[in-house]
Amino acid sequence: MSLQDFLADPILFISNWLQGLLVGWKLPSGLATVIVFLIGILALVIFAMLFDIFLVWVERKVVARFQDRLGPNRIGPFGLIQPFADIIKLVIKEDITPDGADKVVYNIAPVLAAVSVIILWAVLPLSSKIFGVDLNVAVLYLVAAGALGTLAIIMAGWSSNNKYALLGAYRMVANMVSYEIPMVVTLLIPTILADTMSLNGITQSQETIWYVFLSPLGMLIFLISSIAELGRSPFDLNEAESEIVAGFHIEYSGMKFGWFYASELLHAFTFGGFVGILFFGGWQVPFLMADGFHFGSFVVALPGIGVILLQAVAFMVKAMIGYWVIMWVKYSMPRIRIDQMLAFNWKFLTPLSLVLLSATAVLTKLLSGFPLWIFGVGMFLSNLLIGWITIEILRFYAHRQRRLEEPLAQPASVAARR
Amino acid sequence: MHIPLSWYLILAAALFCIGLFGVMSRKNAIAILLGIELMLNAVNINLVAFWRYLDPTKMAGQAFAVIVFAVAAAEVAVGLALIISVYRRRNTIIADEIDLMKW
Amino acid sequence: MQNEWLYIGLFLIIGIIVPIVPLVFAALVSPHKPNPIKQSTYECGIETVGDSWVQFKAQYYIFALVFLVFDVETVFLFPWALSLNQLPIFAVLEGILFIGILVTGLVYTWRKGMLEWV
Amino acid sequence: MHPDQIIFFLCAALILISALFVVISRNLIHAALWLVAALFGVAVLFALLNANFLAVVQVVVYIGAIAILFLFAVMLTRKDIRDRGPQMRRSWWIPALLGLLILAGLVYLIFAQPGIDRTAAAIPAGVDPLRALGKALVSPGGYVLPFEVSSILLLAALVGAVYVAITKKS
Repeated sequence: MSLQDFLADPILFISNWLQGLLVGWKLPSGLATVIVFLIGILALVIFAMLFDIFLVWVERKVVARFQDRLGPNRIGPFGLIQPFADIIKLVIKEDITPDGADKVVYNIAPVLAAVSVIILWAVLPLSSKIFGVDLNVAVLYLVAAGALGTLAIIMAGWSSNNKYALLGAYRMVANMVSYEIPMVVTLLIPTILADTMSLNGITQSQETIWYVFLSPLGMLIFLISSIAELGRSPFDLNEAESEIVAGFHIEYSGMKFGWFYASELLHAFTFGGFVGILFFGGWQVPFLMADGFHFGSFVVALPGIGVILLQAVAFMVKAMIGYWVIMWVKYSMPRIRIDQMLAFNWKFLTPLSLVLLSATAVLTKLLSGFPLWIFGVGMFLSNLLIGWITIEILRFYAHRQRRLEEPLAQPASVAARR
Repeated sequence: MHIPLSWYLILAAALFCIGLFGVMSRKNAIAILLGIELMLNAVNINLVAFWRYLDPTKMAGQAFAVIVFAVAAAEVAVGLALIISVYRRRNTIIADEIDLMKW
Repeated sequence: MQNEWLYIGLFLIIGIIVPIVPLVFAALVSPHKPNPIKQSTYECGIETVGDSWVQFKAQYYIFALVFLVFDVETVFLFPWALSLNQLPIFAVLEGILFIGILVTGLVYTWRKGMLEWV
Repeated sequence: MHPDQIIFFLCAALILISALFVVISRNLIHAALWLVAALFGVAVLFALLNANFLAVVQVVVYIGAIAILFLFAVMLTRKDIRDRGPQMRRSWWIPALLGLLILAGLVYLIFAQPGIDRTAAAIPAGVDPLRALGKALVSPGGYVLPFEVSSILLLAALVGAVYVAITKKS
């Protein structure tokens, strides 16, 4: 119990200190653990919520720039206070429950949507020492949380007693649920490479090489399927404004709508973070070890707290970049049709991800005895090869399709030229 | 570690009996399948409880629980496909009215 | 009971409380003046016709069904992926066989034209 | 009372009450949602039993796939969703009685077994149930045959379900 300990690992130090304090107050140690956990969880959740408010501002500012506007800029510096004004507006807005709605289910749905996102933060390693819990099935845990989110949307769509909402819920299942398959399959790739399902373990094992270099295709498939899982454009068929108005949340107003909106943003950011964790080394900073920077034999020593903070900053930056890419896709792509979306998943992403998984498993086994650089080059080349073959197959079918359509298209174009 | 094995078994038995009641008393075919799900879950509780209490190093209980998941999924897939097929033809999912095979 | 699940359970409880608090607060401060027109089903200003429970395409259901089978099978690959390092190459081939059976199902569905949105 | 026991009782209450609503609720969508609650309770039980993998798989497979398929099927056969008539058979008390009798018999049988009140020993150090499960499922001395057969079962289910769906279309 000294300053040294605090600098080495502040989180552990504070939790030990709190635990000691509570036990000193004659509380049973089990209860003390629970209270320490609760304090930690509250800190994490409140941080996530405040960050969520910040994300509202980021999202509005970024979409404005994409559309050549300024975005919120009136309240506070750069419009930073704008989200708080939004919240006040949402809170004092009348909450309307439509006729014929299934009231209980209708009210549970937005809460469940928010819960399904918040619980993801329980396993999110923000840094090597700052994380909720190092669950040994964390990779599947995030799929399970996604299942709750799907359920929330179906409940919202069903209970609103509205045709558009119901259609949104149906589309949601076709969308979110289909893309879960390539997502789960690409989640298997870091699991195989790291030989663990804990997110902290996956991050730690990327100390030597980030998995994006071993499996760039896996990263791409995961990114695409997580965008679909988030229900963001180009896969936002469940709330397609021009077709079904707002989809599953059409009848929601006030703070209930607010939770759908807030959880969507936090979900997008969290999945940006997962892309960072699974493929871009999470909190790993190049050359940064537990005791400071190592450039070959040249060492810059840092106290533990410095390393932890640097790691946390690295994670947040990576997650933010992932989130930015998701926004970039959202605001530059038009919405795809539902048949295209399903065909893209079932006829392209799913077979490709399964082939990639088989190749990864075989190569990991075959190359496990070799030095790292051979392993890395082999994995990378296999990915390139699979990608190239895929493109060739696509090209072949595209040519064939075009040949089939040409005789029909020719007369019209010839006629037009005359 | 402070829960006797018998508690789990009684819970599973009660869940099984509720599922059985649902299967036998409901008219709607989908509701009957819901009851079957409850019964399968009761089996899984038993399998996992025995795995944990008898010998955690032997994975028989968990392995068979995994297989029960597969069986449940297969049962739901085929069962619901049949129900919906019947619904399309006969416009009913009341189990008693689906009597084509009855003599 | 392991501590990690205790933590997740507590996280779940807090995760449920946190969204409810603003909702309760909003219910206290927001106005509440219902009237039949305000509460009617929103359909872009047009009067609602008929029942809300519209019959939808069975195709949605087919995709959910294919998804169910695939979901179960891919989830089963996780234990295999985790024990890959400790097992002989034979086990890898078993996993590939498993994936192959999965792909067979996909190919069958595809050939039967059930993956088309018609 | 030990905290584990309190958690067990809460969980058991959740499971049994939700299960009861699954079988008696008149609205089928509500029945399916109560099923979700019951399944979630079972997932908590698995976590209580240190079966981490099964706990998450329970949520992923049962809630994420099976319950959603049920909700879908109920929505598809919508004519019966708001069926105001009784959802039970007229002679529902016979199954109820039978269920109670079977429960009584099972409880009697359970307590007739020796050593039934044992508590679980700690999982031996060095045993990781997750990896052990993976090993057991694919090693030839373990459960590789049931594992592969289950995948064939799922293939058969997929083929059968798709086939049923096709004949319906024509």
